[in-house]
Amino acid sequence: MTYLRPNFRHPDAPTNRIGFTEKDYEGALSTLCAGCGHDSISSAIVSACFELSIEPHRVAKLSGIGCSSKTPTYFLSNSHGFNSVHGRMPSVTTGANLANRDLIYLGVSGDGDSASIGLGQFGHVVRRNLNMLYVLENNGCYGLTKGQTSATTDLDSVNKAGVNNPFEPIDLTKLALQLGATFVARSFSGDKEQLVPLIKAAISHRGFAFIDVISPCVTFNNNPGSKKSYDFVREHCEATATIDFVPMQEEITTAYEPGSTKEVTLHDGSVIRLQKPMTDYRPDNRHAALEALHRAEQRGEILTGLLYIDEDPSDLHDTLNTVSTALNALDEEALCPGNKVLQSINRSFR
Amino acid sequence: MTYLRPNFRHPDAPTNRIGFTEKDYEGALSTLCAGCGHDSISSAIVSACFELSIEPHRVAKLSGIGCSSKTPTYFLSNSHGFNSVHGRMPSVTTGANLANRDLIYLGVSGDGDSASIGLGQFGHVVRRNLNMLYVLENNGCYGLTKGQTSATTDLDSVNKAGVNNPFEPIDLTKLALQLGATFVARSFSGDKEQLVPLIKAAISHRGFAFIDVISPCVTFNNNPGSKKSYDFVREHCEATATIDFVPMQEEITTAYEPGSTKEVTLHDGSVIRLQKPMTDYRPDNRHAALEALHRAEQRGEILTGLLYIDEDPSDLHDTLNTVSTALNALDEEALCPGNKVLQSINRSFR
Amino acid sequence: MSVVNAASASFQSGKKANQALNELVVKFANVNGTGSASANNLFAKAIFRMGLPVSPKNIFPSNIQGLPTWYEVRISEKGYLARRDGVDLMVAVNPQSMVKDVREVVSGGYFLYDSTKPLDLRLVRDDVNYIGIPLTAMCLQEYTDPRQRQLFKNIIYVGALAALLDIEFEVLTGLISDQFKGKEKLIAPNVHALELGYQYAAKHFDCPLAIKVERRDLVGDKILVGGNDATGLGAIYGGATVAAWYPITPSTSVVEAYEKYAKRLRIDAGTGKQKFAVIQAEDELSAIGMVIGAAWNGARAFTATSGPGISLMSEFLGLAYFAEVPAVLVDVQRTGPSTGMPTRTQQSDLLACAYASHGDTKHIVLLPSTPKECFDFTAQAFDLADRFQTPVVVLSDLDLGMNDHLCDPFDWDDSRRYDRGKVLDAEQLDQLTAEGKRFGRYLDVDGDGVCYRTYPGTHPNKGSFFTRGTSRDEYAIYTEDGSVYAENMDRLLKKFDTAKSAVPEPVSIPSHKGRKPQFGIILFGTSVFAVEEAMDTLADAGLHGDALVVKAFPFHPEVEAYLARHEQVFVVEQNRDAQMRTLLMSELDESPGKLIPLLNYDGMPLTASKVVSEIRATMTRDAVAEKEPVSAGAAE
Amino acid sequence: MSVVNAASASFQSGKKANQALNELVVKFANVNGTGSASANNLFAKAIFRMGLPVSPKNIFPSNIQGLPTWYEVRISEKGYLARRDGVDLMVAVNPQSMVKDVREVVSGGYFLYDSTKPLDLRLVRDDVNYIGIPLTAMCLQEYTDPRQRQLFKNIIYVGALAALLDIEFEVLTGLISDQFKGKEKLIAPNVHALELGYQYAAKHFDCPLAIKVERRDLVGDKILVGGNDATGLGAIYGGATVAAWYPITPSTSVVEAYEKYAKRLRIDAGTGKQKFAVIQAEDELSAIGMVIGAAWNGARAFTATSGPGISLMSEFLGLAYFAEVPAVLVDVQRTGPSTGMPTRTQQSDLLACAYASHGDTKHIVLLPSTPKECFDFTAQAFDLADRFQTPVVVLSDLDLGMNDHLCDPFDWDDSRRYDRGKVLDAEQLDQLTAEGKRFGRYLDVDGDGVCYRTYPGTHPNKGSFFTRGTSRDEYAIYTEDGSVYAENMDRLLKKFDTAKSAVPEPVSIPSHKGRKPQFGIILFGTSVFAVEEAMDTLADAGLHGDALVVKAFPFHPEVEAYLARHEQVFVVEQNRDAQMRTLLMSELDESPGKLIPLLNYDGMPLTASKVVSEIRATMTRDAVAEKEPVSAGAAE
Ligand SMILES: Cc1ncc(C[n+]2csc(CCOP(=O)(O)OP(=O)(O)O)c2C)c(N)n1
Ligand SMILES: Cc1ncc(C[n+]2csc(CCOP(=O)(O)OP(=O)(O)O)c2C)c(N)n1
Ligand code: SF4
Ligand code: SF4
Ligand SMILES: [Mg+2]
Ligand SMILES: [Mg+2]
Repeated sequence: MTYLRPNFRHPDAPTNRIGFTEKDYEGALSTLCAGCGHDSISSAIVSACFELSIEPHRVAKLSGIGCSSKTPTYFLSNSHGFNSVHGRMPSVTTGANLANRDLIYLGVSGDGDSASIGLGQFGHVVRRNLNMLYVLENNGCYGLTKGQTSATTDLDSVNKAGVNNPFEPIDLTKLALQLGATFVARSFSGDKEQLVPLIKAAISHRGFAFIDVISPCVTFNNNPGSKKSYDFVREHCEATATIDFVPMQEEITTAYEPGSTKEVTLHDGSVIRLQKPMTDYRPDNRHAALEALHRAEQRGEILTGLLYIDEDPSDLHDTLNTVSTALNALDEEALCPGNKVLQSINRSFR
Repeated sequence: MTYLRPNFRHPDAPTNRIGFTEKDYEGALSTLCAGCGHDSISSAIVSACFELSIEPHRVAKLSGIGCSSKTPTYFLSNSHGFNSVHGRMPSVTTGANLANRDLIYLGVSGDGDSASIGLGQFGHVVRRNLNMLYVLENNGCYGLTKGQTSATTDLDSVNKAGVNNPFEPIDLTKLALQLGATFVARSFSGDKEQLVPLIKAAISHRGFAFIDVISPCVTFNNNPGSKKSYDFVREHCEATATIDFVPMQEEITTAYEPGSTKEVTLHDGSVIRLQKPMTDYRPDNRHAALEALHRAEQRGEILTGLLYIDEDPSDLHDTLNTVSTALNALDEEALCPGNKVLQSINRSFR
Repeated sequence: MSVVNAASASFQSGKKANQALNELVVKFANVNGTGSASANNLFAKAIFRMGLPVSPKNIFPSNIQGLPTWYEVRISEKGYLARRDGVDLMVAVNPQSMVKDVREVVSGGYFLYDSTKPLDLRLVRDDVNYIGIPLTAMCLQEYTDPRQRQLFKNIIYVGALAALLDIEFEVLTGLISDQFKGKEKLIAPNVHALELGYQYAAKHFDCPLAIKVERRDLVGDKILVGGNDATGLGAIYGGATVAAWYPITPSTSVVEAYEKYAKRLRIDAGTGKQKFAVIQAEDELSAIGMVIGAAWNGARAFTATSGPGISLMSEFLGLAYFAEVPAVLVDVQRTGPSTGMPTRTQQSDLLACAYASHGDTKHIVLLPSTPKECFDFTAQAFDLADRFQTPVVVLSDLDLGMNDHLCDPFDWDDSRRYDRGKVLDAEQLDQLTAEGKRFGRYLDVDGDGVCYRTYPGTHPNKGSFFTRGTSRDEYAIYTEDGSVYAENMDRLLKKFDTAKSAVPEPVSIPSHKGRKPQFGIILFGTSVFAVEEAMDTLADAGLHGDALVVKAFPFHPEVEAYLARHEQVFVVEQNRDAQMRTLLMSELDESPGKLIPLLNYDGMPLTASKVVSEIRATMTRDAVAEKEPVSAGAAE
Repeated sequence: MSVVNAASASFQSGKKANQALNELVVKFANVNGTGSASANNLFAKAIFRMGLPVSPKNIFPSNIQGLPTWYEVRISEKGYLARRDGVDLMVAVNPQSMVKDVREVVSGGYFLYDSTKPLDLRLVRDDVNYIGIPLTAMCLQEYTDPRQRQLFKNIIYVGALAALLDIEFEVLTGLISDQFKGKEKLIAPNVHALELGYQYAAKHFDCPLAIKVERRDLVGDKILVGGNDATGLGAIYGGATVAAWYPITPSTSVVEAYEKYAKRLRIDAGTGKQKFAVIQAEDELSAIGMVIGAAWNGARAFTATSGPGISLMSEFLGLAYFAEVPAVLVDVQRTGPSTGMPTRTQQSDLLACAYASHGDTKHIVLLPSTPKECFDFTAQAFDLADRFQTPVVVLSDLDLGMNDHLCDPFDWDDSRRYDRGKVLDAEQLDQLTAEGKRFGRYLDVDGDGVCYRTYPGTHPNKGSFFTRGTSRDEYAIYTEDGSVYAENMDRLLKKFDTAKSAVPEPVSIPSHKGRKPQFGIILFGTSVFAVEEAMDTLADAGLHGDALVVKAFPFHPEVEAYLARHEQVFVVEQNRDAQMRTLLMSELDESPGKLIPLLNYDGMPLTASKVVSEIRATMTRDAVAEKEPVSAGAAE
């Protein structure tokens, strides 16, 4: 079901420093719903990697399970990818990174994948400061299993099945800050102007970089107040009780200035208020970042942008003091102590 | 291996409001190491329940796996107990509470149980505001499996196997505050004066109450600077490479005034600095509590006492709008809609 | 016949056209997310209301929008409900899958397509009849809202099918009225769309076709319902008050159904409060933990999951087995392992459920074949779990759970009381003391391996005990004594043995006209539809067998008796590794030579033809072998 | 004899005293946390250094301090290493367990106790010889530091045993010197304590006793080592660079050993940096996830766990099976299910490992019997995992892993190269293109079911693929096509079949003097010690059998051949549910009637007498049955 894009390459397409066109960073055709925020993120990843002139095959893409976790198929088709099991991308990425410190690790996850089943692994990969970019494609619901609430769903929002969410959402940026993440940012899937530079910065960061990307699920994330044009159709679907009609939607895009607040209307008519910190906001204080998040929240705003960065962290390989050669590149020579040593070990057992 | 205490009851032992003596709240003889902080916590639980005049059988004790999780055997022998599986006490307690809202739920866990394998369940039980007391018996190590570091182990401390801990500890009080816990406190196992009232308050709280109790593992939690009297013996054990010698230790107790700081020397000679907030500290602001924790930490102090309380929270039963009768007390009459209704349901399938 | 669309002028008419009355397969090839499933369901339900046995299968992709999806409807007045290969009429409105779709049509069958654009010539087969309807064009003309354009396309083709297959139009309008009760303004537009299709077909083609339907009185009071709905309802009737779950296809709709019915039937009249609690856990480990906690505390609790959840729950299942805590768990199987094919069916979790967990463990597993059994077995599962103080798995599958099945109506004996098993209340505890006896949680008082328990909070100073997953004696006191451990494990086996006669009995399918069976068949779950049909076909070919539909693990004594009566038994199952066969050998010491595996594991529901061909091949081979014995002089 | 302590005057001397040379069981009953294990180990090692086969078993509780703990040492110049019932000399220094301890002494045996306080008269048996040594009093007098008082008590009784059993004192002092190399100041005090004990015994009792030891030359170049140490070392030699684990008894010391050796042998000489990474994960799910991630990325990685970890890892194991990612997993089994008896041994995770995960899965399982095999099989596990791109479980148990075993020394062929399996590098990928071929991750190019893989980062534009646990085609492209799924599952079976001849071969134990065997025995792991001894005993009684020690799953063809050669085979295993027998039936279609389960599951290592009595009972019963056939007229 995964279609490979036609391999047509435009002769005048601009190339980057190492001679690749943006097309070289693309993946298979997406099978997500039309207008899904996750697709916008994939395209931001493509742009960021192109602009950074990364060799595509030096990236490893890892994910859990969910619509979001499917996306690594839809970018960087010359990279190896690993769509693992639900909620466990962090551990798989940790192992991969330990095996070969020389690649770039790009982990993609959903809010269900990270904040529900994966909360434990999320907390611990942060704590270990694994050198990776962790992209949370946060749509506040379970897309792939048809719209249940997740742990980041807003309080009192109503899902497709008409169930009201009675729980406070978990804000993973706060948790990441609390647990010692060395790069924490938030953005909006449709805000390429903000998202692409953040991804670039995160990839360049030598340590754990977390980006919480608000990414609207056009199909299931419907807030209650919504009174949009397709009421008739919606009622129709409700009556038939099969959630199998997904109207075609357009990608939601936005752009706004640092220091400003922007209201973004989602497909269902609900509105979120995104806020970019002032240009003089200095993301060098973990505690201040938590403060800023807290204040924005009190104003009903979602603070976006780079919230915190520790510019010189020590990553897991530093902590473990591993050799600079990738562990997967060591051979018998380097690894096997040989029979002579073994015989002396035998002596210790006599 | 669990010995029941001799059933001798002193005739003049004081009784509480409902006629029980403190003995009636005790459990089987502990099989923990002499001097283990966990035993002090058990005794504080006994005192608190006695003083609150709780009917012992109206308490349900639940735990995970670990030395800490064994302790429910050592108090309240007239209560049902459930020593479940490692890291999953929160889910088992959630189920138990849903089944019968009328009992008092006392969950006991260790730092390995809660902050390592159980981090996800911890986060989610907090978020659901389950009406329970969650006692974290926090010794900063894995006691039962012989002294490995846990996620709350101090940075750079060295365990019995000589391994240095390179990771920042997770502070579960902060996490609990962040995730919306409605009662958050910290104490020290040996500070009965502070601990007993906190347990009483927590039991009386109608919602999720979390107490992080620093509880020294006299056997495995040895900090590096330690140069105490039994060096000879320690070296002896190191040389034989079997960690099976556990010197007899005394319980560590302490007492100090609100607003003051107290240095407590642990068995290995290392020192921790406990701090009680001033009497005018008002535990009614979640954000301020996080602030206070942050400031104490910066001073190298461990803030103890009641950090935050929401006096009128809605617990999970409120959220789910369940009936006031315990669900486990409903019978066929209340639960089974009967054949007539079923026949009308049949009609909807034709 | 003029079924070829005039617009695509190059096709010729006058091809061979099959004839069929009330025996056909209609398949819909759509794109998911376009609202086709409900339209296709309307079609299936109309057939059902015409008194005809019908069996719809939704074959959907593991994404939300934009990928090929199919809906197969088998109509059979003979009453065959299994999937059948070969499509008599294909409604092909998805260009992505058309190449494949056209191949599936039987020779002489029909291919209905959207003729707004001309058909790709490469798709044209000489032996298939093409029916072009300009669905998109009709919608463009009729509707302005793009969403309505998409949605009503499906209703239009259902209307067309009514004309083509001779479906009673009033049945369709009746269904529309029922469906939109309370939203009456939606009725007229839907009926209008049906009429559009009907009239287009009636006008352009010789309606009805030579394949068609006609009212019969063959479904009686039967119902058409999905297994997951039935399971959710069974949990209501069985008295479940706590449902903890984590979403996973194809089990999600079990708890959704439970909640739907609970919100209707379990609201306290006075206060409006809920006599149940549904909790979406953070994962499967938490979900089963909640179930165990609730059941330990005396509530009836359950979870529903699929394979990955079973794997994650297995430590907890071992705990419940050893600590003897009831738990009801519904596993709606999908194709495994790992994430597998989450939208395809299989029976490959059998071993994982029967023996879930490390250490020596065995769990009760119930094996429903129909929604009716989903309802009955789920309700019964709570009794069994309470009675035997152990996990009980209701093992369903995607086909059973998510597709509608024709089955007997649900019924409930109002005099039935829940069997809560051996639970002592305060009075009984006092009585024990009066008799000078000591309560022992794990004392085998009755010699059946089942002990007495108490709920927390029962008595101020009697009956409390400590539950643990570590070894303990008969009084629930911790011990590491090896013989105590071994005796307890033996008692657990005895308990499992006691359960054998308490689980649902197997159901036998006799041979044709009571002929002496030449072979036996053992099967379970949704394989029953294919096997029943296959037995008829085989009997027609002179091959007579009987069959036993196993309904539970541990095996009821009748399973052993059946095996003893047969020399050769086909074990039909929908997995690769012949898991039921392994269970039969290991639990009943049955000879492998006697048990011939008959396996299907491509994720599609089993067909009768697969069963027929495999049995026929074996029987023929054996017959040949018998006739041509190894020549006397042959070496060993 | 004057072994009865004068202080407790009421005991009489002149009892029957057994005689034994180099064939005895000495058991120590202590309290845990008192440092006894290392003293007891000193005792065992001294026997070993006297050239005598010895087999120590540490039987410890699941807590840290204050509960009864035992240490059993079997000395056997015949070379029997199994546990043996009946204690010849009990060193009983724990009042808590004395009642039980005294019962275990054989008639005519010895009971050494701390006579500081008089012995409880109820503990006195007429047929046992009591040896009182005032251990506490001696320590009180000798040491001031309470910790030294406790610690040296153990060394003192070892000294006393030297005198009583005639252990060469220099061997003990030699061991002390070795042990405290680098901490020389500790040597003298230890030797002093030994002397204290020695002299007390020499002075108060007729030393040596009638049971005693004498130097032999029976251990050759053998070593005395625990299986977990060997496993950790095997991982070093096998080239593992990533170890991710979560602590759990009894597997903890596997990764601890790996880390210990790695810190010695895997430090880069120039930089002091580590050529390995050990990571204590937050739980078992994370540990196996890390292993899979690392192995996917081309490193050799492993984890070690016990039963509960296997349960938790099973979803991930299904992923690795299906996605074909190598992974090495050591399961040191303890008594299950659930938390079970974490400090007791068992072989009850066999099925859980062989079939781990929902869906159809089978995993390679290696079954070491000795530390030497732990070393060899662990190193080999990495080759097998790479070669077959699938999880490999090294299935050990507590007895093997945590107790010292006498075994052949480790050795390594320096010319041996790691078998990294079918991995294409950049050059080979270019070559493929040059040949006009397309790389297909799941293409069965060689027809053995094993495909070619590439590591991430290999080539700028060739060889990348997407790994997933959902269905995909031969080019790793996602598909939900049922036939593609089924073909892939069939190929996985073929791959498993290919593995049969690559796994370690079974080892046969011939019958005595080549006598025609009357029965066969199939066994695995630590049951080998008891079975070897039992075969001798049975042979003495005229019952001749041979045995096959199975070393791996899938079964090597030789296992099937062995079964074919025998009519009656006892399947010896240390679990309740006869899990190996189930595997034999289900994988080899072996007849249940032929396979007689011989089970031990109380958590203690199997004894020869258990094997002997069960086999003898069956054989006698069969013999009787043969002689008395059912009378001709009897009804069916
Ligand atoms: C162990 C396990 N449990 C449940 C599922 C079913 N499942 C698949 S995706 C998903 C949730 C996805 O939500 P999220 O991570 O937010 O991704 P989204 O689809 O919203 O992008 C679930 C529950 C699974 N695949 N595995
Ligand atoms: C699934 C599982 N993994 C590992 C273990 C082994 N285990 C037992 S207790 C424990 C850690 C206990 O640490 P903590 O919770 O801090 O309790 P403490 O003993 O320190 O009080 C571990 C890892 C287990 N019982 N179950
Ligand atoms: S369901 Fe939601 S998250 Fe999934 S692809 Fe569609 S829009 Fe995106
Ligand atoms: S090991 Fe530590 S935590 Fe466990 S009982 Fe002993 S002192 Fe307490
Ligand atoms: Mg989501
Ligand atoms: Mg701890």
